[in-house]
Parts: sequence; C-alpha cells; structure tokens
Amino acid sequence: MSIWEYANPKKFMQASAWALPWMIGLTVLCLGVGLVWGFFFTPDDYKQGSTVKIIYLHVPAAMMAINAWGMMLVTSLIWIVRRHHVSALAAKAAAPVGLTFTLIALVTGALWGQPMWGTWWAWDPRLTSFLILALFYFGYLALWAAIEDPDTAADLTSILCLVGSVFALLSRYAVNFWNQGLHQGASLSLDKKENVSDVFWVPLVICMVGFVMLFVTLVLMRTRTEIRARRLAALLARERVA
Amino acid sequence: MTALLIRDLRLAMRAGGGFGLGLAFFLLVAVLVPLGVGPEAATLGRIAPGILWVGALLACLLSLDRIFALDYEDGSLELLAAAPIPLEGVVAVKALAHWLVTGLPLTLVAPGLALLLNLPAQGYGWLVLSLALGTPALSVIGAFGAALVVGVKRGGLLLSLLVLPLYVPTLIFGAEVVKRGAAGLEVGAPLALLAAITMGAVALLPFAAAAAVRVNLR
Amino acid sequence: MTALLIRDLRLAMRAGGGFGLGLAFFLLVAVLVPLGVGPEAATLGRIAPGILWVGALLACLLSLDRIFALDYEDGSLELLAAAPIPLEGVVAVKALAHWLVTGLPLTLVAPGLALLLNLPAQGYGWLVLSLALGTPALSVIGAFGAALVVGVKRGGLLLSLLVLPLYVPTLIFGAEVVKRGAAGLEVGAPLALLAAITMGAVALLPFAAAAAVRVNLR
Amino acid sequence: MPAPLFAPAYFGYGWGMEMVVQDLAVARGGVTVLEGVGFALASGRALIVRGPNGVGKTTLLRTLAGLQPVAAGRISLPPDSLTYAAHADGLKAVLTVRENLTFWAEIHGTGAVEGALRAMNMAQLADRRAADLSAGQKRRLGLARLLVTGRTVWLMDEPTVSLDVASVGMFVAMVRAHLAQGGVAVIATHIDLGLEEAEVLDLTPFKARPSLARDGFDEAFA
Amino acid sequence: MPAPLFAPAYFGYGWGMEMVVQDLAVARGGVTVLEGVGFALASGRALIVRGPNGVGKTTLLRTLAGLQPVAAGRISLPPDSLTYAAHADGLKAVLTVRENLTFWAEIHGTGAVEGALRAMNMAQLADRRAADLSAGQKRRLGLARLLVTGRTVWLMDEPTVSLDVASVGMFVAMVRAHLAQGGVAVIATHIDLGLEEAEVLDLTPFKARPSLARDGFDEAFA
Ligand code: HEM
Ligand SMILES: Nc1ncnc2c1ncn2[C@@H]1O[C@H](COP(=O)(O)OP(=O)(O)OP(=O)(O)O)[C@@H](O)[C@H]1O
Ligand SMILES: Nc1ncnc2c1ncn2[C@@H]1O[C@H](COP(=O)(O)OP(=O)(O)OP(=O)(O)O)[C@@H](O)[C@H]1O
Ligand SMILES: [Mg+2]
Ligand SMILES: [Mg+2]
Repeated sequence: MSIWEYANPKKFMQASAWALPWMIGLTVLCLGVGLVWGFFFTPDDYKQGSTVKIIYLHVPAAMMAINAWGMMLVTSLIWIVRRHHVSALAAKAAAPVGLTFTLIALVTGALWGQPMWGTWWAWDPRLTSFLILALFYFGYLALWAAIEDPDTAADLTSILCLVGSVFALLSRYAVNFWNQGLHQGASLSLDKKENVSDVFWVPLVICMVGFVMLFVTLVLMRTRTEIRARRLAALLARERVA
Repeated sequence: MTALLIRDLRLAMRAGGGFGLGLAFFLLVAVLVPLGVGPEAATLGRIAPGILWVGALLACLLSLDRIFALDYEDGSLELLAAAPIPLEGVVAVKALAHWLVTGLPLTLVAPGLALLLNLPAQGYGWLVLSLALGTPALSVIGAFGAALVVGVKRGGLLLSLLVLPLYVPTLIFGAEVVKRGAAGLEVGAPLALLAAITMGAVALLPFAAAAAVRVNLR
Repeated sequence: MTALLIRDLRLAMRAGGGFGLGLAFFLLVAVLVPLGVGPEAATLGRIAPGILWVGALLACLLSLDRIFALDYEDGSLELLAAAPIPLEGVVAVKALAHWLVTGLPLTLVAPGLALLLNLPAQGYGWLVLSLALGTPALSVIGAFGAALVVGVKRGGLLLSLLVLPLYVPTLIFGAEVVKRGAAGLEVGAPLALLAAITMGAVALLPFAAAAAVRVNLR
Repeated sequence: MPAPLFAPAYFGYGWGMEMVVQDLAVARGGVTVLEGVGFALASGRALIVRGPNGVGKTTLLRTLAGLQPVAAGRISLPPDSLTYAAHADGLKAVLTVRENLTFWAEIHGTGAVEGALRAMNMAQLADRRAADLSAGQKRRLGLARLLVTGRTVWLMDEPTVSLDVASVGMFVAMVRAHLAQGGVAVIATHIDLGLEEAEVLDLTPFKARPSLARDGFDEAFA
Repeated sequence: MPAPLFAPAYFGYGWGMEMVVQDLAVARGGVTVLEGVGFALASGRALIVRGPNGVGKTTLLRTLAGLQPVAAGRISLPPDSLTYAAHADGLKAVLTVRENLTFWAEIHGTGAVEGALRAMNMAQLADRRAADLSAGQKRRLGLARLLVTGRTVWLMDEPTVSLDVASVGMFVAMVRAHLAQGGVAVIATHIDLGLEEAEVLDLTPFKARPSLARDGFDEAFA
C-alpha cells in the first residue's frame, strides 16, 4: 500500500476526512497554549518591553511562509512527474495560505520594527527577499486565476513554481550582496542561543508547531474544496453537452 | 450606458480580465526602484513622491490597451458605433470603467507602498488626495490614446509612447503636491492645477477620443 | 531557423512592428523620473544607475507580449510547433530577435540618457557593459514569461507581474555594477554574477519556455 | 415559427420604408473596386449580392453600413435603421450566450433575448460561455444578435459560413420572418440559400476598370 | 494542372503509407464529445468528415493533429507527416503573399512557392500584402500553404469557407493532385465538394453518451 494511493481523489477525500478533526484539534491546542503562554505568562523583555511578544506570531508565520513555498515546489514536481491531480490542487490550495502567512509576517514585522528600529520598513536583505517572495506568491496566484482549463493551469503554474524557486533563491543572495541589514540573524534558530532565555523559547517552539499544524489543516481543507469544485465543474460541463 | 459599464466591469472581473494586476504592477515598481537605487532611507524618502507617481502612471498605462482593442478585434466597437448611443458616451463610460478597475485601487493602496519608500509621515494624506484627483485624468487621457491606436495590433508600446507625454502635466503637479505636502509646505497651487487638468480632460477628451474611434473604424 | 529570425526582424520593422518603440519608452522614463523627482543634480546622479536599469527593464517588458501572442493568435505558433524544427530552437530564435530589436538598441542609447540623469562620468562605460551583459537575460526570461501567458488574451499586465520578480537578480547586479563603477569602486564581483545569470538563463530557460508553449497549444 | 415570438417588439419597423442606392462606387485601399452599383429595396424585400472572390462584396457592404467612405454615388436610407453582421460577431468569449445577447438588447433598448435564443435554437446553450461554442454555434449566436438589435435593414456578409444544412434553413426562416415584418436584408453569399423571393445582384458587371481611380486623393494627383 | 509543377519536390511522399484510427474518443472542455471513432486511410485516399454543427468535427481534427490529448483509443501515422489547416491560417497581414509562403516553405525545407502560387492562382496577387486580400483570397493563400509544407497528411477544417465556385473547383483539383501523389486528406465540411472518390464519415452515430466521461480526471471524481 504505497503513499501514492492517496493521490487518488476518492482515497484522499476519505483519508483527509478522517484526519481533519484531529488536525483541527491539535492546531487549536498548540496555538492556544503557545499564544496564551507567550502573551500572558512570559515577562516583558527588559529593553523591548511587551513588544517582544509579537515574536510569537512573527517568527512562526515567517517560517511557514517560506516553508509553504517549499511545499508548493514539491507538489508541483509531483504533478509534473506523476500527473496526480490531487498534488496539483494541493499546490493551488497552499498558495493563498502561504501568501497569508507572508502578509502576517510582514505586518507583524512592521509593527515590531516601529518600536525596535524606529521605522515600519527598512530595505534589509531579509525583509527585501521576503517581500520578493510575496511577489512570487502574487504572480503564482494570478496565473492560476488567468487560465481557464484546469490542467493547463496546473502545468503552467508548476513550471512557474520551479523556475520561480530558482530565481527566488538567486534574489535572496543578490539581496544579501546588495545590502547588509539590521534584521535579527538566526538568533532563535533551533539550536537555542544564549541571548534568548527559555521563558521565551519554549512557548515560541509551541507556537511554531501550532503554525505548522494550522498550515497543514488549512491546506487539507482547501484541497478538499478544490477537489469538490473540480468535480462540480466536471459534472456541470457534462450535463451541458447532454 | 449602464449596460456597457456593467459589461466592462464584468469582463474585467472574469478570468484574464486583469483586475488587480495594475495594483501588482504598482507594487512591483515600488519594490524594483529601491532594488536599483539602493536602500538608503534618506534618498528613498526624497524620491518617493516622484517614484510613486511614476509607478501609478505606468500601472495605469499597461492596462490602457484593453480599453478599446479587445472590442475592436471582436467587432463590438463597430456595432457600438452603429448603436443608438452616442460614441462619446461609450468612450466616457469605458474610461470610467478603466478608472474604477485601475485608478481607484491604485489610490487606495498607495499609502502602503509609500511605507516601502519611507515617504515622510505628513505626505500620506496628500499622496492619496493627489492620486484621487489625478488618476481620472490618467484614465481619460489614456482612453484617448487607446482610441488613436485602436487599429494597431498589440499597439501597447506605441500607445505608451503617445500617452506618456500627455501625462507629463498631471505627473508634475501630482508629484509636486506630494513633495510639498511631505515637506510641510503649502500645496494649494499645484493641487488646484491638478484638479483643473482633470476637469478639462474629463470634459473635452471624450469628444476627441470618439472622433479618433470613428476614424479608425472606417 | 534563420528564416524565422529574418521573418521576425522583418515583422518588427514593418508598420506597427514596434521597432524603436522600446527606445522611445526608455527615453520617456528617463525624462519622466526627473520631472517627478525634481531637478537636483546630486540626487539624480545618485539614483541614475538604478533608474536607468529600471527604465531599460520596463522598456524591455512592454514589448514582451509580442514575442508569442501574435503568432498564437494567427495560428502560426501551432504550425511552427508542428514544423520539423525543435520548439526550443523557435523559442531561442524569438528571444534573440527580441533582443536585437530591444535590448541591443537600449544598450546603445543608454549613455545618451545617462547624460539626462547626470550619471558621473566614469559610470558610462560600466553602464553600457552591464546592459550589454544583462539585457540578453531580460529577453530570455521575458520569452519564458510570454510563453506562460500566451493563451491569455492581452496578457500584457499579467506577463509583467510574472516576469518582474524574475528580473530582480539581473536588476540588482546590473545596477550595482553601474553604481560601483560610477563611484570608482571595483566591480568584478557583480559583473561576474551578472554574466553568470545571463549564461544560466540563456542556457536553460528556452527549454522551460518551449515546455510552456507546448502546454498552451494543446 | 411564429414571428411575434422573436420580433423585437416591432421596434423601429414601418411599412413602405426603402433603401435606395444610386450609381455607387466603392473603394478599398485607395483603389476603386466597384462602380455604378445601383438598386432599390422596398421594405419586405431582400437582395442577394453575388460575385467571385475579390469582386468587392465585403467592400460594398461595409460602405453601405457606413464603415467606409463612399467613393461616389448616393446611399439613402432612414437613419439608425441598419445593422451589419460580418465575420467578427462582437461576441465576448468569457460571457455566456445569454449575457452576450442581453448586452446588445439593452444597448439597442429592445428586450427580445428569449425570442432570439429560440429563433436560432440556442435556448439550451444559453448559459454556455461563447468560448465553449463550436464554429457553427458561434455563428448562430452572431445571427441571433441581429434579432435583438431591432433594426430594419440587415447587412450580412456570408452569414451561412460554417452553418450546417439545418441551421441554414433556420437562418432563411428567420430572414423570411424579418421580411414579413417589413424588414430589409442585403446578403452577400456564395452558396444558394433557397430564398427564391429575393432579388439577386451579380457584381461582376460593376467591376471598376482599374484605369480610373475614383476617390478624391488619387484624382487630385492623377 | 500538371502535378509536378506544384508538387513540393515529392518531399516526404511514399506510396502505401497509412493513417489508422482505432476506437478514438475525443474530449473538449473535459467532456467527451465523440467516442468509438475509427477509420483507416491508405495513401492516395481522402476522407470527408460530416456532421451537424457541434457534433465534434473540429475537436476530432485537432485531436488527430495532436493539438489536443487523446481521451481514448489509438491514432497511428508516420511521424512528422501531417499538417493542419484551420480557420487561423498562420498568415502575417503585413507580409506579402509570396513572403508568407516563402517563410513556410523554408521552415519545412521545401521550395515549391511558385508552384503553390500558380496552383491556387495567386500568382498575380503574389506581391499584395495579406492584409489587402479579400476573405476568399486569404483562404486561397491559406490553402496554398498546405502545398509548401510538403506534408503527406492534410487535415482541413471547413477549407472552402468563403470560396466561390471556381475556387472550390481549384481546391478540389489541388486535393486530387495531392492524392495522386500518394497523399492523404481528411476534410471536415458542410457543403458538397464533388470529390466523389473520397470516403465519407458521418460523425452523428459516434456522439458520446453524456453519461460516461472518458478522461481520467472525471472518472476519479464523478
Ligand atoms: C516587515 C518587517 C519584517 C519582516 C518582513 C521579517 C521577516 C522575517 C523572516 C523572513 C524571518 C525568517 C523566518 C525563518 O527563516 O524561519 C524572520 C525571523 C525573525 N524576525 Fe523578522 N521580519 C521583520 C521584522 C522584524 C523585527 C522588527 C524584528 C525584531 C527586532 C524581527 C525579529 C525576528 C526574529 C527574532 C526572527 C527569528 C530569527 C530566526 O530564528 O530565524 N523581525 N523575520
Ligand atoms: N489595400 C488594397 N489595395 C488594393 N486592392 C485591395 C486592397 N484591399 C483589398 N483590395 C482588393 O479589393 C477587392 C475587394 O475585396 P472584398 O473583400 O470586397 O472582396 P469580396 O467580394 O468580399 O471577396 P470575398 O468573396 O473573397 O469575400 C479584392 O480584390 C481585394 O484584393
Ligand atoms: N468547454 C466546453 N464544455 C462543454 N462542451 C464544449 C466545450 N467546448 C466546446 N464544447 C462542445 O463541444 C462540441 C464540439 O465542438 P466542435 O467545434 O468540435 O464542433 P464542430 O463539429 O466543429 O461544429 P461546427 O460544425 O459548428 O464547427 C460542441 O457541441 C461544443 O458546444
Ligand atoms: Mg468578403
Ligand atoms: Mg468546427
């Protein structure tokens, strides 16, 4: 029983129908615990004050925004190689979610930047490359919207996703080359650093897990919707000929 | 008339209608310029008004060729010309539709992009105001240009060429308003001139455009 | 192949073919920006490299949709796909034709416009060099974008939305070369990276573009 | 089919109106193609324009429709009374059949959409996007457009292109009904429509002798 | 007319080649339109495809031409042997007739332009811009294009649209000459070409029952 069986829409619908409630539960749990803990049961940072708590939204969102594109890249590849419709639709479903996370990271970042750097926005490399990522999301969604035939759209968006990923990476380095900025380095990267104490660290990790769950849940839901929509279109077209 | 407006808006919303793309382009210009110019906030802040206006102008420009060309290709334009409604009205309505789909959204998102370009705080209000006053002129002038090149296949580039010079006054006064506003100077004069240009364009150009369409049809 | 190249060039030269329009647009941007930004020589000189590159990029952009759309509309593209020449070759040739009609002239006139934006003297050489190295990439990337949207009617705006992000690395390195050159710093690194990007794009993208065209044809 | 059903509320119809063309010369690309063309149509009459490829049928119809300047001669017909149906049908691919027709009906201030749909038997295709129609179905939609304009003078350039036999029959029936209400039709075609009552005008004899060019410009410089 | 004149130097011709179609199903917009279509053409034979509007002629031809995926069944024919002539003729309005043909001749590596011009009697229009041709003349140019491709299998969708009687005769003669050299032709049309020797395939019986849709996706989802 290979994983590919779930690429069959019927199978996928059954499996996801079974999995969804659990996912939703886990998401609510993690986010609830993580955010409440983070917001209310952590001390204010001595220099940042309470603004530091934005971190619980900002970092996980930013992280997931990037990972979402990675997931789209994988599913696009699967569609190109194995022509599993579910895979293509999953990519389509993930895009808006990824874009939303991107926007959340941008907004929270900006809100954080105001107290921290005294400006809403700075052309820091990380920020810039992130903004470019947002542009890629926009283009990807626009292409999906512009093309009628679903399979054609799936193919073209997949190609765009592949090429786009390469250029997104290029831009990342180009931007680094172009300006070295003031944004936090990997100060909270998973090997925990001394400058952030566990009181911030633990709830942050929980929030990160929560955001991962949230992403998976949303993508599952949206994929199911896409599948239903696609099926509806098929049935409608069929009765049109009748 | 309303039927035409509704149809044009509906066409813009449907797949490939290109609603919201103008916005995206605006955003892109606001991102590309810093990438080219460099990140120094001071420099950016100084050039922000100009860049924002140029960006809005280009975003407008790129969607102009849809105003008439599509209707020309599928013959709708001939039929509209033969229909019992004045061609001037048709032109005006199409310009209005274009503004609703392009100029208005641009005006609304402009502050967000001003943020990217570190526009000084007191400039925001003037930015929105100047765009709200100026973009209708852009749409009408653009409609006129589109009417001139409606016969040319894929005349997008030629169109921009014809239209950009006509945009110059709007651009200058528009940018001036924002620049002074941002610097805290008084902006009455350029604002008045901007309004005057828009009024004039909206009042007169539809007739010129209609004439151009007639010429292109026969 | 040569037949195709010759035909495309000939079409570009004929009425409405839009040769030289790219140039004109480039010129217009170079004129509009000072109008919007204001005349201070110092500011202009500082932003000149960025503006010139952004201008070249947009001029290139506006002529992109002609690469495939015209051939698609009149059925030539289907016939070319069925013809005994590899589609990758067709794409490459068309990108080349686009560069000859757009990128090359842009490179040649750039110094003239640099004058308008008071680019520091020692920047001129680097400007020409960077454009000569960079514009081929713009044409090839553009051809890829055009291939993606060839099915969309009047997809010009969508096209720019897709292509501009892909232009970012080229823009950054290109502008960087000019900026450093103008400041008298050494430019080896960005120049090498710019060349690398162009090579990569020219070598690989035609295949992606051909694939996209095939998808759009069926 | 019962005429009133899809008669555009008799909008603009009136017996006895006429279309008169006298000694008309038409030019294309600065070259006079036809000259001395003349005919008169009483309301209720149809004219079938024939002639080999390139004789000037399209040019003549476009001139009659006012889409081209008249090189010489006179055309007289009531204002705002004609509509022209060429190969480009003025249809939006992304709009449905009904949306397309409704738009033209509103523009012309008539409300005969349903009737027109039935007349061209597009009823069951009404909610299909025009893009999803076959060549012949598109053509039928284009012809249905004539009905919702409520105009009396129909100029049609090869209206039966890519129509099958049944549809051609439908088209002829539609024209007959139009004539029956005092309408006028000018049809350029290569095939035999079986519209016996119509007058036939063969353009071959009116072919312009290339020697003389008629339109002002050339004259001035000849 | 003498065949060799406009035969593309017998490029790619060979007796005995065949086109075989077995139990073919074609779909448009995700809906199967035709199914169980099958025929075999020996070289030198022509097939005329008939059927009411919207039965699926265009869809079938596009599928045969490889411009659409096959929903089911098999198509077998020699590689690089076919060319497809639809309404869009792949002509550039700003290029002259000769320039247009020369381009396609060079692309296909044949040099039969003059012959093709004569075959469709375009010789005296050779230096006219395609934009300045009448509908029928454009069509003739589009058909002349077939000759310069030097392909053996011609797929034609309503090739005689807006051609006058004489031109239709010319077209039939051209097809006959093509067959005489072992070529194959599939022609979708509504009119009677008078090409007696051709086999006729009426698509009506192959209309797909809407109940079952063939392409993988629907199966998985219905
Ligand atoms: C609009 C402004 C901002 C944007 C677009 C932004 C974007 C990002 C991105 C893309 C990441 C990387 C996430 C990952 O790689 O997993 C990140 C992480 C982070 N950001 Fe921001 N950020 C912004 C503002 C700020 C501000 C003002 C601060 C506080 C000084 C901040 C603090 C952090 C921290 C601490 C991390 C975690 C570092 C790590 O472990 O990778 N960010 N942000
Ligand atoms: N710019 C031009 N210069 C010279 N002759 C032209 C020009 N444009 C068109 N013509 C000629 O004018 C004639 C009339 O064209 P028209 O389209 O009216 O013919 P038609 O009767 O409609 O033919 P068809 O039956 O093929 O549609 C044609 O012979 C055409 O070649
Ligand atoms: N997206 C779609 N969804 C459902 N049906 C469609 C779609 N597109 C086309 N069709 C139908 O497919 C059928 C086949 O169309 P096709 O163009 O092949 O017909 P045809 O035989 O060429 O007709 P004609 O003789 O008018 O050219 C038509 O009935 C058309 O309505
Ligand atoms: Mg004609
Ligand atoms: Mg057909």
